[in-house]
Amino acid sequence: MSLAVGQAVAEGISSNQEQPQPKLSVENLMISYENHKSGETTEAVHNVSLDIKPGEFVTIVGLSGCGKSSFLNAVAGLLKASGGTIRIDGKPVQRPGPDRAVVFQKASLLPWRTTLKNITYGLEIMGIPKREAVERARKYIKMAKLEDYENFYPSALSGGMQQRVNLARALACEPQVLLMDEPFSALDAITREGLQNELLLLWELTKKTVLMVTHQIDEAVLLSDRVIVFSPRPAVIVKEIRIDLPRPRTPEVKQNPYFDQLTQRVWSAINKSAGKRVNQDYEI
Amino acid sequence: MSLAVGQAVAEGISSNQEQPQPKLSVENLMISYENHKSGETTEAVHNVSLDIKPGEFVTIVGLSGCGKSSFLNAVAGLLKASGGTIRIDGKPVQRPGPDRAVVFQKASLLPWRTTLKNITYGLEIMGIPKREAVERARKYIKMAKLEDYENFYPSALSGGMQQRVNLARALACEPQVLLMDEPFSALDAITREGLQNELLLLWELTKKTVLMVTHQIDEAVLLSDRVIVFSPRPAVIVKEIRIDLPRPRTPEVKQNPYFDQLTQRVWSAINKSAGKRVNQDYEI
Amino acid sequence: MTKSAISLTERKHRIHKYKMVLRKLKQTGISLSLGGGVILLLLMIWEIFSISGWVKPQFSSSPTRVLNKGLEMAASGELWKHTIASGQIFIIGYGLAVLVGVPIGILLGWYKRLNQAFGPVVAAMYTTPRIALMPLFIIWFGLGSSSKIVLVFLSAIFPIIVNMVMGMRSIDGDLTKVAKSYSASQRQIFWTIALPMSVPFLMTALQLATGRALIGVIGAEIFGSKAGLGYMIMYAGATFQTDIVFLGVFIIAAFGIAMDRFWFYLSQRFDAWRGND
Amino acid sequence: MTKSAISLTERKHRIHKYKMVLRKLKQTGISLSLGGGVILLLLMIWEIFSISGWVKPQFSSSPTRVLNKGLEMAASGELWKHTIASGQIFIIGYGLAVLVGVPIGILLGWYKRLNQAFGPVVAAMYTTPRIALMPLFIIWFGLGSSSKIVLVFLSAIFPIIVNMVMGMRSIDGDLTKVAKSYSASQRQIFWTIALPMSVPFLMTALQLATGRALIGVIGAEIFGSKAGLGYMIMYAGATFQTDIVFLGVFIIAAFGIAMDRFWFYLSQRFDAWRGND
Amino acid sequence: SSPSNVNGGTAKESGNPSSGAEQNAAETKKLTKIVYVQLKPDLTDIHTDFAKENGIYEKHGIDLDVIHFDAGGPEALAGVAGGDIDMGNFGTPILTGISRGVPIKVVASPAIRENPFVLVGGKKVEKVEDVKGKVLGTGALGGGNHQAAKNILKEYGVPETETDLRPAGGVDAYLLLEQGVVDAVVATEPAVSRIEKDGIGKTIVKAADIEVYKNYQHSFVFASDELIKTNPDAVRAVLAGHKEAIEYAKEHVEELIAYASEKLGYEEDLVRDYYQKIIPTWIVDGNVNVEGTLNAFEILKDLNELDKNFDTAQENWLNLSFLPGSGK
Ligand SMILES: Nc1ncnc2c1ncn2[C@@H]1O[C@H](COP(=O)(O)OP(=O)(O)OP(=O)(O)O)[C@@H](O)[C@H]1O
Ligand SMILES: Nc1ncnc2c1ncn2[C@@H]1O[C@H](COP(=O)(O)OP(=O)(O)OP(=O)(O)O)[C@@H](O)[C@H]1O
Ligand SMILES: [Mg+2]
Ligand SMILES: [Mg+2]
Repeated sequence: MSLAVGQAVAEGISSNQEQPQPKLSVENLMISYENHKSGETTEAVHNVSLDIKPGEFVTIVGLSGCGKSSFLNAVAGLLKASGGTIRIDGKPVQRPGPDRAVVFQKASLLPWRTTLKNITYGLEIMGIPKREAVERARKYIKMAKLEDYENFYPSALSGGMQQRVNLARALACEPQVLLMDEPFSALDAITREGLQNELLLLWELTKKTVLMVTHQIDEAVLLSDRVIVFSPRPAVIVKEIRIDLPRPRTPEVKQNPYFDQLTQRVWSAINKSAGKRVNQDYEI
Repeated sequence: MSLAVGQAVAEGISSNQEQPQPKLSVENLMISYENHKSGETTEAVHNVSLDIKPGEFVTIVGLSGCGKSSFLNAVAGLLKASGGTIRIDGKPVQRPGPDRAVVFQKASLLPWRTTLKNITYGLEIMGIPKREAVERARKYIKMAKLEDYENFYPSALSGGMQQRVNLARALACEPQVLLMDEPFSALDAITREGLQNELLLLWELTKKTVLMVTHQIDEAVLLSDRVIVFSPRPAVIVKEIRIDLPRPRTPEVKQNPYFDQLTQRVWSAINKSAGKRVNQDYEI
Repeated sequence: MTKSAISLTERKHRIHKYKMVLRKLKQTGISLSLGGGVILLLLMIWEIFSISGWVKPQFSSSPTRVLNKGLEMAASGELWKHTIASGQIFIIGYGLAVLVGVPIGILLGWYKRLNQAFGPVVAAMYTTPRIALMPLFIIWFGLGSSSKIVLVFLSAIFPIIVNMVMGMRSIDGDLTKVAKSYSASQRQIFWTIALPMSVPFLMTALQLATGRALIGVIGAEIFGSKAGLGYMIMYAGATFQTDIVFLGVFIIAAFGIAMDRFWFYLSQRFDAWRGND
Repeated sequence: MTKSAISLTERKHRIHKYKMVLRKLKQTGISLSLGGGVILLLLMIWEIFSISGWVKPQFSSSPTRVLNKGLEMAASGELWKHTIASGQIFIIGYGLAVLVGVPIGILLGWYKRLNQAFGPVVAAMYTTPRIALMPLFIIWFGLGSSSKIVLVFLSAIFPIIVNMVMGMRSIDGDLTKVAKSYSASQRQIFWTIALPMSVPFLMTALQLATGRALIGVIGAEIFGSKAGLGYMIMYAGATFQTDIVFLGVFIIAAFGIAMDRFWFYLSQRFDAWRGND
Repeated sequence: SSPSNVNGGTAKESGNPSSGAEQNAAETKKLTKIVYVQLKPDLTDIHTDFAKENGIYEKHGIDLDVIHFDAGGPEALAGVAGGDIDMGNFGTPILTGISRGVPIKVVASPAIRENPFVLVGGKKVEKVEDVKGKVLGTGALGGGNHQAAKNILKEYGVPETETDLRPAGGVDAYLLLEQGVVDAVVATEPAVSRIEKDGIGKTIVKAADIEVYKNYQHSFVFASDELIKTNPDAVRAVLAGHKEAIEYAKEHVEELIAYASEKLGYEEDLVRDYYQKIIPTWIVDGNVNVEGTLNAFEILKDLNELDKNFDTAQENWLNLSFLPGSGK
């Protein structure tokens, strides 16, 4: 496709956009953990800068343990960075705010709350009246196909269901910036595609800014405007790949040969970055 | 490929093998949960029978919440079935035993134990001398690429690392029957493929009997001898697909067109079974 | 959905409900009969000992003697007078201890610095023998009910504080993270995360405090009382009326058992989410 | 790896170690000075009150008077006599309470039926006013140290039992499942899962029991003692030697504070795995 | 009670030296150990300790092991029932105990046997009737102090229900009155003297002066039935010791004053005043006022503190055969 090939030129290390103001702007972010006992430090993220435009959908991929969750948590304001700044709409943020909502890697549901009450949790905190909260929650319960499990406690939900509650909880807050850490990892292909589709629809409608971590390259390509590839720990950005597939997208876009091309590109970027770690035995 | 086509005929609902004795035999298994408060019951598994030969690698796939984990937990002896029998080597089992080890869907690490001590946990329980336990654990730590994190507490590990510890803990026990619930779901593609490969090597060497739950169809096809497709809840077996790709397998087998064919077959079986649940909106 | 289909579902549902109720009754029955059985057994052994004459009744009494005394004193109305007097002291002292102790425990558990500053004072106070300070209490608070309430309060508050401090300190970081991610205020984190998580600690606190408060009531009524179970026990003890001493002890113990089971079932209720096994 | 490279890493490591030690010292310093500061402040207020003459020294004493008395009695060796006498009772009574209470609490928490059977008895016992039963103890156990040890034991054991029961009951099902999946015996589950998980409850138990045991020691020594801090306090109380009363109270409180901080730091140690924030 | 118990059982030959002072004596003579109980340390019987420290009891072959029960008589009598206590002296709980089957007998009187209690009024109380509607503090519940208060009220026709009668346990009467916790208080010497000296209150009525206590004995020395049976000589020796202790104290008053004020924390002047008043009234021979005791039984019966069925026949509660001078 000529369109696709033409766009492909735009790809490369973050080109300076003349856009007015990024929604989320991360500058020279450094994250390291200190073990108070042994006194050793583990550097998780090293000097990462990243600008995300309003309404942009950005995905981070990288090896296990490379620092993706750390990065996301720092953006969420849940982790104190050891250096650098994070800005939302130009204002530096250090703490969590109602402008952001997080889908955690672990479901982290409140075990004493039912599905419904877990999903209204964020809304409750925000002080939204109960009726409205329940109404909103129901919408996302439906989206997550959990209608039958509204009154189940987390301990009675399957792993995938728990993850869907976790997702619905964040979506229900309808934040300006959505931060998602492997939101679909525990889901089967069909449920996953269903939710991907729902997410796409939602995003097209509301144009939220989204930062997502995933291990599924096709998922990254299907959903996002840009895929960021992190190096192994400490994470630095080794590649940014602009996904210029036409919008609105539907799962059919996967049939597009350019889709495969993009997937390959992400794949090889990860592979290259991981090279130093990958064992000779199972080079791919 | 003629071979592939020829083999494909063997596929279908469980053909009665004339094999002497299955390693693991499940007969008319029923699982239902009761909510003590509301008094409602949730039927998770309905009358499932399944025989697994010694050294066979069987994978279960199915929608989220269909009853896979329940099934696995029942086989592990962690869940009381409401009907049916489970036999190991012909002997009915109702409780966990050292002949089986489980990779849990949630990592479920002991938070007060370091990586190394989590991995030696099962060995400790089995009464294996400390030195030997540590030695064995180190082997699997290496396999899971966690050498640098031996002395980290789970809270200082990334999600994927935790899952790898969970996997290594079960492998270190070197059980006759390995039960794995989505062991690679939180891993990036490269780490995942590395571990899949290690698992393949290990399995070829030791010929353990393996029952695995996964959402990755290519993973199921790559690793297993048979793929079992569960219906949505309550789970019944809707299809068994024999994976007659040649052994020993390496990731290259994915290039084999018959691999794609098998994948498609699994895919469509899941799809068909899920039909009743899948929303019209995103029919695939 | 035909009418019969609905009624079938409903019938099923009802049957299940009945089953549930029956099962609960059965469970409660087993529980009560087990607990009651052990106590009855102990009482019987006691009775046998006392009938056999192995122990002297003037110091050991016997269940039937206690029962007779109890009926007699209940009939004369004297028993109620004492029970009500003690009940008032208990309720006020215990109530205050809960109202004050829970927040203090939470604050000390929540803010590390506060704990560092006031932990030692609290420790000093809960190891201080109250009985040695009773003369001071009497001088400060008089011989009326104030000094008794203070003693009950001080007896009950420390298990509450200590348990709540530990409860707050063992709160799951993951869930606090969730709350924080929705920019919950400290107050909200407390109500939605810390409190539900520390329910087992709170229950233990309330349970221990009940026991302490009851003992505190008895201890307090030695001083400056004109009625109350403690007064009754002490007066009877001083005049070797062992039956009355044990009657008082029985009433306290029975109340203690009732409260204990109450906290037990309440904590079970709060644990419904833990699932069935 | 040249020699200089190694030494560089090592140097870095050492520097970090020093930093860590310094930080720890600083933390401990802050903690001690905060806690000590508050106590010092209270003592100063007390001293001022007593110097100002607002309160009469014969019943309010003052920190300096107590200190003087303490030095005097320490010099004469009398203080040690009492402290050692009480210490023995405390150690034996408390030790027994821990040895017996922890397993009982665990069993009652672990086996539901046992709890149903013996929970009420335990509740009855921990709400029973020990002081009313002291005559019985004296009859059964004599006036020697046995009856005192029994009283200390009974004072300390119930917070242990109640806390351990609750600790056992709030154990994470997921981890027990892991243990079971490796066919761990009940014993192994207990040692590897239940005990580590109930550390906060155990710590609370030990902390509360320390306080109760100390109070028990004092209470026990009222009866037929010839030495011990409780005897000292009581004798001094009866003979208007308020300085000695407070000296005794101070010693107990100081010991209580030391134990409290000990349990606090110990529980912090056990919580190392909770991560840094 | 097992004989292997250190304090246990009845008095026994104690060859094993227990403390330094006794060790010397033990070398010359085997001492019989007697566990002897008193309530809280007090001027009324501190001379016993004084005499003991000066070796009076050792002379009689007795190792007098004095233990104090601040908590009161009942626990002390429990000690008798448990077999730990051989002898002791305190007030009417002895009679109550005997009536309810505690195996002891009255064997003598201590130095002071009268009712020692005094109703002291504060600023607002001039006469007994003034305590109506006011707080009247007493001693431990069921103790002699409490009884005295009730009887004084009765004598003066003040219904108990019209005053606020409150037991204040071991709290010093002086402090109670001075701090205004009570309006009147029932106290003993030397607190009464102190109160009057400091102008905090004044004596309203002495219990010993009211009708019911006119012919009355309050305090007793008891011995356990077990000791009486197994070692009557020891009882005799203790009572002989008591007699000599009183005589010794009389002869060494100044030393006694110094000893008591140091041990009990009173000013010497107060103690001197007290002894000057009281020593002349001391009973040296230990004789029991039988009629007064029977009266005490009656009073206790009226107060509902005695077992109603108790037969006050002398053999049930008294054994005067061990008094110095009485033949075997
Ligand atoms: N303890 C429980 N109490 C009640 N219902 C339960 C319990 N555990 C599981 N269930 C229900 O059983 C069904 C099957 O759950 P299970 O965990 O086996 O699913 P699964 O196939 O493993 O799903 P996933 O892929 O999402 O992990 C679900 O509907 C779930 O709600
Ligand atoms: N609390 C902590 N203390 C110390 N080290 C930590 C802590 N949390 C994370 N780390 C370390 O930081 C590194 C990055 O972890 P992070 O969770 O960000 O990885 P990730 O990219 O999300 O991995 P995964 O894909 O496996 O979830 C890891 O090496 C991990 O060990
Ligand atoms: Mg992560
Ligand atoms: Mg599952």
